[in-house]
Amino acid sequence: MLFLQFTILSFVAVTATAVVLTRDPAKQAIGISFYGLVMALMFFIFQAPDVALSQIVIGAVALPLMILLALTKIRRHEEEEQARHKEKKAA
Amino acid sequence: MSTLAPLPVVIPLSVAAILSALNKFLHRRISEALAVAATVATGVICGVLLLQSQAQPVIHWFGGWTPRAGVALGISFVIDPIGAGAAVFASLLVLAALVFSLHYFDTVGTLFHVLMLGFLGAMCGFTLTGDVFNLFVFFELMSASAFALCGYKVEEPESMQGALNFAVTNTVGAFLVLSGIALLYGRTGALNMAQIGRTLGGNLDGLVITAFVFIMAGFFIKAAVFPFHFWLADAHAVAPTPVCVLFSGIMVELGLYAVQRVYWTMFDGSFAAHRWDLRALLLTLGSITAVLGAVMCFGQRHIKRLLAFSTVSHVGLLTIGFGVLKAGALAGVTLYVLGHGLVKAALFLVAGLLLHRFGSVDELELHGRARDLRATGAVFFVAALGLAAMPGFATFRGESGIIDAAGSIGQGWVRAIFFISGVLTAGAVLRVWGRVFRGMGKGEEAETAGAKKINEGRETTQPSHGIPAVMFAPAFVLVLLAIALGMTPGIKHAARTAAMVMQDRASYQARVLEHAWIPVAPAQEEHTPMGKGLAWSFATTAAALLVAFLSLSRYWPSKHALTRPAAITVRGLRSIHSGHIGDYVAFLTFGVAAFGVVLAALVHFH
Amino acid sequence: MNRRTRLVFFLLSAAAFAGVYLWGLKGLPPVGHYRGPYGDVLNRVATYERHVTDVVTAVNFDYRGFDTLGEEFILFMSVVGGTVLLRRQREEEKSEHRDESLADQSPERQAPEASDATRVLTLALVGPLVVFGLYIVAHGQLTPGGGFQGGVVLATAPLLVYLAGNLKKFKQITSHTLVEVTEAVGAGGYLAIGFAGLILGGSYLRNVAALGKTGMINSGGTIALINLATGLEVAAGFVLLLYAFLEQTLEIRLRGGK
Amino acid sequence: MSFFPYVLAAWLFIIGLYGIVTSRNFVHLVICLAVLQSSTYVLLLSIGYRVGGVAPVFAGVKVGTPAVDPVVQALMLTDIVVEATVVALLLALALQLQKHTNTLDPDKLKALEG
Repeated sequence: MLFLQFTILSFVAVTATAVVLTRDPAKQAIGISFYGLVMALMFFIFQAPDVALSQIVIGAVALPLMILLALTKIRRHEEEEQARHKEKKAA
Repeated sequence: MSTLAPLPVVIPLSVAAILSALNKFLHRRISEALAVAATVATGVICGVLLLQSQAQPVIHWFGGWTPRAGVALGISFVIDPIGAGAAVFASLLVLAALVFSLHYFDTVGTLFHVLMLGFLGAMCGFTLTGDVFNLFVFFELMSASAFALCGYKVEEPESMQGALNFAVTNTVGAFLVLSGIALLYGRTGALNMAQIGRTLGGNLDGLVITAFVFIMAGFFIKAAVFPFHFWLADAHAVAPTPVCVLFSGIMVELGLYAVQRVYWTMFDGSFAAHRWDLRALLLTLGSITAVLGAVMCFGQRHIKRLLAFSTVSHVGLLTIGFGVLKAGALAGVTLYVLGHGLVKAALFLVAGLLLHRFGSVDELELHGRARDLRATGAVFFVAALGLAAMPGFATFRGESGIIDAAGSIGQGWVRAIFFISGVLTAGAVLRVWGRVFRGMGKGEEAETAGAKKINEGRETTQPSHGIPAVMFAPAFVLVLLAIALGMTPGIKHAARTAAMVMQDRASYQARVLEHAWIPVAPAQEEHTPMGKGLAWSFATTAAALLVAFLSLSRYWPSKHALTRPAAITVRGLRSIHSGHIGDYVAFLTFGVAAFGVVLAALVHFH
Repeated sequence: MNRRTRLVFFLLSAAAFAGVYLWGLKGLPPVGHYRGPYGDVLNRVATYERHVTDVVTAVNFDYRGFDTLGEEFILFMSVVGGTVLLRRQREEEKSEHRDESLADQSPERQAPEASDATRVLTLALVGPLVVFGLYIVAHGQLTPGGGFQGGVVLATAPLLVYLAGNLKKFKQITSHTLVEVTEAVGAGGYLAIGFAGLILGGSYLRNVAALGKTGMINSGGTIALINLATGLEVAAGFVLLLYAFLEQTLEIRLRGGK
Repeated sequence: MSFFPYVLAAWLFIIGLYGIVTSRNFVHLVICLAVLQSSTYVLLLSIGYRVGGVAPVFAGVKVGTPAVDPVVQALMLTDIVVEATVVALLLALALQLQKHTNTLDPDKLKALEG
């Protein structure tokens, strides 16, 4: 048990650091989803099943989903903005 | 157990839920009327609670879970006069903001009102609760509503940036608070403030200091105390006017309220032997904040940003008031918060009127354009005098309370800080008055030492000739209230009694945990000679007027060799207010670390 | 500050910050040695007093139910705030059909058409997901889970429909007004249950319903009811939140930005 | 082991702050804020943990069996909701910011200086 706890905590530390140091938000969204799963596992190991369940649905699903949707919108807006620019130039 | 106690939270939130459900079906005027009615009802109930709490604080245990053998099982509201008073005041300002906004925001239906009611419910819960995690929950509820309200004008990029800076710094603050709460929970196994205070006893070690520093710093971020104040000017400059009224008038002050509440219920026992160390720290922080805010205030041309920095300065004064750690000073703080909130709200409302009428809140652009708005100008002028704490205003009574208490422990020097802050902030506002409402001085061509112009879109859609009565009336009434409150006999005595209740830790614990009936002992009448305070206060007002008129005249030494160092200092200060979130969070980290290291060193070496 | 100055300033501050934080942490009991009393008292009494087996649920919806009320409204206000912040602006238009919005010049932007097999499989998953969500909501007082966790699971069901079919169908299922009303009913229901406690029992959120038999699905008194209200609120709230983002991504575009 | 989780909590707080301070993109910044928040999860979890304690669910386990603290778990549930909502609001703000300025880099925003 002790070994398991130690491992999962180290894993949390490494994943979190990696998520912060990833500078590309799109990759980060995948990273935070994975981080959510690791956290959920940690909650489970530390006898907090209620929290683990919450963390899975929020941290690993809802949160990354919102981030991905926002990123898609941002990329799309950039394209639209460029298209509009081109149109103006042409006119 | 009072059955009224939960209602200040329940009423606004219920109406918010109803309005949101019927968003698409209700006529706009009906939902406005509902929102106003809910606010009035909340205010009245808080008023009744204020009266009930005079005899002894009102306690309500949610779910009926009264403590067993000194262990609190549930969450309690512990309503003392200062908490109830803050809730009444919050309702009043929300009412003013709602009435003002009847002419506002034609596009979004009722969601604005839903957010305002959520904000109100959160503020009431925040002031009335006796449980430290519940305090955090309402802190977050307040934030969630406030972030959305701050970013309401999604069409303006400045607005989004200001709201982001506000949201990120305040969220970091919330997690600092939560970490502090967790530390306390790990030590005491309790979340009830009375129980934590009792369990901590007089113990002061690393854990207690760190928890104190984290919780203080988190709430100081909300209160905009240096070096956590950066977000405030950004958020105020971009938020809609009615929202600014609430931010400056009450939300920021609630940050300070929370600091005092947690200090007097939980930490005072631990710091009893180290009050002087804490005083040194808080008086220094307060003084820096007050002077910095005042200087920055004077250097602005965007009127809302100018008023925002004035709020920073006055928060500094309030921090000094808290730092004195005396009942008299806390009474002064209470009155000062009321007086300042009223006049500052009025000033913001006038700024909103200018925006409505002229589509700008830029001091130079508006040069002489509001000459015809005589009544509005008069309100602005009188409110500015209130900012200088002229005798007759509630701010004056608050100020004298703080300064007298500081003098009684040999810290009379704080009078100088009050003087500087009063002269510069009121001077800046009077300068705006002279330029905008009287056409004095120069317009766009004036020398501004690099103050930046920030464009701000109109908040109203109709073409605006004239000033609608519903927009003018709130400002007028608020200024009148600030004077009326300053003239009310016995208010200082009531505030003093309330302050003693808040600071009486032993009675608080016995009332909450043992259900003991300990009647409130009224404070003793105190007669401090008024002469000196009156003279200083008039001098502050006169100096503010002088500075304002000088700065509008051609005698203002804008390029003189003697003022070079001042100009350079101002430029330096300006450059740290960069609008960059990275800078803000770096300062925040620095602030928490410095706060902790200094406090630890002071405690260790004494 | 430039990037370098900021970084140096931050790193120095962060070192001191770490020192302060660790100094504080040193005062905690070692991990694994929780000393109570709050949690231990509740672990001992909650099952007897509230006829529930999941003590965390009892804490959430009864002992500290008022916190959870605040939490529900944090979500509620954020949903309202998100709707306000993501509203359509003057210079934007809303295209009604997903096909139009996605049919675009750049080929990589076309959404991959779901094959019939995927479609059927995804739709087939919706049913079990809803059942699973409801199960989690209903058994909150007995086993891990509850209104919150189940609510989020329920909120993802319409998303599956979207993945399988299209936005149009997604919108049919999730009539915006209906979801909004559901959310408000959930949040308002929580407030109302609390109010019943105030009227019948003298204090807000007092558990005034019959407690039932421990281990049964109808045990826990108002805990089960609040669980249900929370489930409604959370499910509807997350649908609205995700919908606001989805709408931004798929429907709202710059005027003339074709 | 007995202090490792505490140190981890401090580390998460600081690495989150580091990410925010050095961030060049507001979406990245929001994710770093979520990491910072996870510090409070770890702290609360380790405060309420008890060696050999069972989860505070007494279905099939006799009441009175040593269990971990249920209160911190209730607090964490609230904390998780707060995380989701704050992230949603911040993302909405960032998205609208980008629409008008065409950038998400704090270094490139100069509107609120002074």
